Amino acid sequence: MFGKGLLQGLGITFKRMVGPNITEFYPEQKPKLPTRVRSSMALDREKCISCNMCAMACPNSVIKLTSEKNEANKKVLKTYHMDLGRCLFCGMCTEACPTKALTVTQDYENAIYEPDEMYWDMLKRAEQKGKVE
Amino acid sequence: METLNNLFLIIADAIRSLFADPHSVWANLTMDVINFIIVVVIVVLAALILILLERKIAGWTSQRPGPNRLGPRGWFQTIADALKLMGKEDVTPAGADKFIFKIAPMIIFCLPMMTLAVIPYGRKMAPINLDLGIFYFVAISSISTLAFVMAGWGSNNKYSLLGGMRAVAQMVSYEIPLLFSLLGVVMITQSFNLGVIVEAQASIPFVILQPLAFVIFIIAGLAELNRAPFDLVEADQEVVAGPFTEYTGLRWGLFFLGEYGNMTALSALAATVFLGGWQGPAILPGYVWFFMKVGVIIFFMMWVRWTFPRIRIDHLMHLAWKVLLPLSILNILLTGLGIYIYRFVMGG
Amino acid sequence: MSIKETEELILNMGPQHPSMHGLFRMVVHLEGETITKLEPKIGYLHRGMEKLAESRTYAQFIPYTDRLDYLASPHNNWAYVQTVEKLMGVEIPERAEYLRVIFGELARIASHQVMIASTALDMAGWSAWSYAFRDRERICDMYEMTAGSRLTVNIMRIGGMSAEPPEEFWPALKSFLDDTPEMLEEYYGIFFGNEIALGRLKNVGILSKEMAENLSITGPVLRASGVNYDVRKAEPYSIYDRFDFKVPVRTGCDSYDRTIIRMDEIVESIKIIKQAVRDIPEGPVMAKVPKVIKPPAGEVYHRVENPKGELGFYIVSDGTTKPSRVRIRPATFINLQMLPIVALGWKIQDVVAIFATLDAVLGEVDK
Amino acid sequence: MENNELLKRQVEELASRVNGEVEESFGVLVLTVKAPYITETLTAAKQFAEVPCDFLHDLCGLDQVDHFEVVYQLSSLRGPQKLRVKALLNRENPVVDSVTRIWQGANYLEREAYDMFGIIFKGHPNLKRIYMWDDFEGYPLRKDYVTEPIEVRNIVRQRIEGE
Amino acid sequence: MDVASEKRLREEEALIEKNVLVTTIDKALNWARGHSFWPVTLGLACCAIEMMATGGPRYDISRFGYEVFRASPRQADVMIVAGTCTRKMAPLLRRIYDQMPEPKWVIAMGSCANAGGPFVDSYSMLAGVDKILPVDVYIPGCPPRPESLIYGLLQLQYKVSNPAKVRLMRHGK
Repeated sequence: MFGKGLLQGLGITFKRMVGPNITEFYPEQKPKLPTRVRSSMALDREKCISCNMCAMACPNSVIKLTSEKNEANKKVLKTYHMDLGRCLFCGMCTEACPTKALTVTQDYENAIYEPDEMYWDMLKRAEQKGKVE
Repeated sequence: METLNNLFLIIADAIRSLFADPHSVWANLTMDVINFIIVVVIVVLAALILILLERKIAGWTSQRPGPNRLGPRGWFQTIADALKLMGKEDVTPAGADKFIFKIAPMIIFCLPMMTLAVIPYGRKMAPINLDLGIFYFVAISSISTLAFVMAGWGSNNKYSLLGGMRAVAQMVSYEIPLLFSLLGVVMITQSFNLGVIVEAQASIPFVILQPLAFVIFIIAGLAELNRAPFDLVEADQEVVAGPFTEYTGLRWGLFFLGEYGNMTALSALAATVFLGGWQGPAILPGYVWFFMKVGVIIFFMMWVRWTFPRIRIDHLMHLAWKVLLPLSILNILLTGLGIYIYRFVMGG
Repeated sequence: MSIKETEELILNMGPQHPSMHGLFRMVVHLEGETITKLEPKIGYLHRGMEKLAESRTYAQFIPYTDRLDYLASPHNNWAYVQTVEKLMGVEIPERAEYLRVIFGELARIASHQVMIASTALDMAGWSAWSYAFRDRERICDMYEMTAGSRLTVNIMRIGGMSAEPPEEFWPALKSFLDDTPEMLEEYYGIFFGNEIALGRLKNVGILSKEMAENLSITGPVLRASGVNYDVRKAEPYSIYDRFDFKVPVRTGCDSYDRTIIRMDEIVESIKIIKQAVRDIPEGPVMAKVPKVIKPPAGEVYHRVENPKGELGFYIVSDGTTKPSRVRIRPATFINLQMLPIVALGWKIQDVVAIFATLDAVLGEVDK
Repeated sequence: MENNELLKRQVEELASRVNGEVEESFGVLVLTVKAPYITETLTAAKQFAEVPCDFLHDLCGLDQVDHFEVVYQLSSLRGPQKLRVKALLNRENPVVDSVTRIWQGANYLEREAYDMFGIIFKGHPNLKRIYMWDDFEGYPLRKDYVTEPIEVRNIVRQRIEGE
Repeated sequence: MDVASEKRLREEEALIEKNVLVTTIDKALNWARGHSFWPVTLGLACCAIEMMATGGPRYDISRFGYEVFRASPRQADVMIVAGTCTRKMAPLLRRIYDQMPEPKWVIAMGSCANAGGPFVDSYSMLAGVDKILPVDVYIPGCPPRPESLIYGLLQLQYKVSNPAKVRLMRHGK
């Protein structure tokens, strides 16, 4: 009969209307994200051996790092920058890291007002993170 | 209870009694002004509430809460929207027909106020008690077609023009079944006066006597209001926003208000003619019953909107001319037969 | 009486138009509301993916393929890495093959859900849209816990998978599979059973079998025109020859069949996933491949069945670490050619529906 | 594989007719011909007895530094036969016959090859740029195309009326 | 048009308005604006799907009153540039922006819109929409999660309701 499908549709929406909501209340309740989520990156300065593997793995040359030799003739990280404006968030750099110094983190609240803030100084970020915690 | 029921009448009498002669010209004028203000308040308030309700229902049907940040459970959301719309820049396109472009939203905003003035909100509570009530209502509400065409033509935009063309085709076609569905009720009551029609439903609302007419009225009414599934005029996915494409800020807000005002008006007419208006068990005052009935119809309209996809334009015309029109004529025929048989049985 | 000639109305739909899925523009010539001529214009999202591939190494190009058909990114990964593997002659572990099938079919379901959602949305069926998106979120969750991203998953590597799915993946997958009949019933109830939707889709936009073959159309659009052709059956890649599934074919050739065939495909995909979950062996998910990928000189064309049609990669290698040419055969780019032909004589509303049933993703069309 | 042998025999016969070369790469027969023979080759390939290669999968340009190639990937919807036909083009004057008369589906693909490589398809109904805008200069996928520096790219082009 | 100066002009306007008589009205208006951003439906690429997901039932952007996606730029307040802006699209994007009535804001969503993202080296790419539009909020991500988008919108809300504070933040306070 014509109209059966219409009534059925109304029934479904009514069921959903009185049923429970499935919304996550984001700003009040922060979601628990799986640890593999690639929302941003974090660097552990102590672990980094400045091998440049991350910069080589990166498809879009996001990472720029410089290092200098210390007295024991070991490379020590001097600067580490990530240009987020070019980043694909693909996680290839963290996969390439042999010492797991560079890791993915779940900080997704990255919105900023000024474009120059997109040029992340990873060392500074690591320090700030330490302070907050 | 009786006091509560007649609350507004008592207030009206009190105001009238402030004048030396309660039925002087000045007293009547004052009352008219007050009535006008009440109608405006009803339109604006209804629009503000309905816009939020629409968004809430849209949310609930898709299992989300809808606006809930501003005020208790988000009830101040529309106020923010309205304020924001007032603060927006008013753009008139360079190629537009300026006069027509500017006047169209005002026309559409005036119509619900004019139509809502003849609705009896309670016992003896019609702002204007017009003998040609239904006739007046339908005549006035059909002007809105003109406003859509003016908006569509005046904007000098192809999408608007297409929307305006659709508006004419759709609204003119659906006026006929809408009118014919009301005719059955008029035949039974033998009056165009909405007050008389409500009085006639003291024992039994006309929806039971005229179920077919009620269904036709709701469908044709949805089409008249350009509500989904008949929202071809402002179909987002096809003609962007139809006649409203070029409107900004408050002018567009007036269209929005007008749309919801018209929706209130049409639901009020449906409640009056088919659901018994303010008639109802005496546990609640008449006007409360009335607004509850209007609310139910509006809820149904919104529920339909968020459920159904949009109808195709040839199916729309098919529905109007080949389904609803014959059915409404059949309904008139049946009503006539019924009245004849009734008179015959009851001692003709 | 003289009849005045009517003027043709030329309407520019898009690139910013709500019914265009992305940046698609079509110039329609209208007689009233009837279309007399339609001219698709694309390229507003052309990012030069093929040129970029020539300056990236083989492994570095994998994340870029995600952004081709972003609704089914594992499929793009899959097509690309398989082409490179074919070129290098790499055998990948069994478990990785099974995982690829599972994620590929999940992506197919997700993509078809978006297709159903956007078709419904193009007809203003809001509830159908939100229900389909609600269910798609669960697939996104599964991507996320395995690969770390919701949309551009970057899940496959040359030689296997990027990672083993975590513990919680399997129960999530199971509960999703258990709930799918209910989901499909809901889509049927709200959208496919609805007379208004049927009226807009049935017998609209007929694409005949001969025309479809001549236009090189592939995928569900071809199968809805009555041609039983699916790369998974015709030239089984990966391990598709081990599964028992049907290729849904419909003969209606109209918009309705093009839409409902995706529902049939979801059912088949679920069947495949169930078999894959049942048979999946233990083991590593990554083969031993050299750190620097350097395929021998040669060229290979490989194709997979993307949710939209046949996605092909034609890679020419000159023996260095970077490909000499990567040619992407986008399915919807070629499928799009049917639009000007089938849309003639229909109304604007129908064209919106026909375009929706094509399920064009502009990321793939424009590359 | 009986099918493959049948195909191979027919392709070789065709190759001798059109001065082409046949080789096999990753299990696919590759037939290389000079550009003027392409219509004849593809028409014949579409009508191979028993193993017709009547479905055009892909058509793409290829820059081999000293010459261009147009690569046609053929197969059939009703059989496993696969064939790759390559047309060799002169780099200075890349002209080849359009195959839109044989397969209508080649329409966009040829436009794309024109857009990216500047290969001119004779007899194409509407040979215009498809991805890039009309007054874009250069053919990006040619090996000698140099991408403009970012400052030049950031200058916004003029909008064409009607867009 | 020089986008940097356009942006500065906008910010100064916002500040000047604060110092004149209309402070209270302006506060009310800013409050209203901040709580009802109506985005224009402009899905450019991958990020558009995440934008749609944000409007979907799970993330529900409507809780903030931002779900009214207007098809016509004339009725929109904020343009969420969700995806890749190519050189072919750039003048059209600018045109859509010009069609929006004041006051209006731009959110650049995802790497491509921020600065060209993965495709910045390509011949057909514009390196970020801030070359043609005054962008207010940048959301990094490829694509950003729906939560990121909501966070970005809330940041914009903060910027709209407290123009002075955001200005101070810019100068390192």
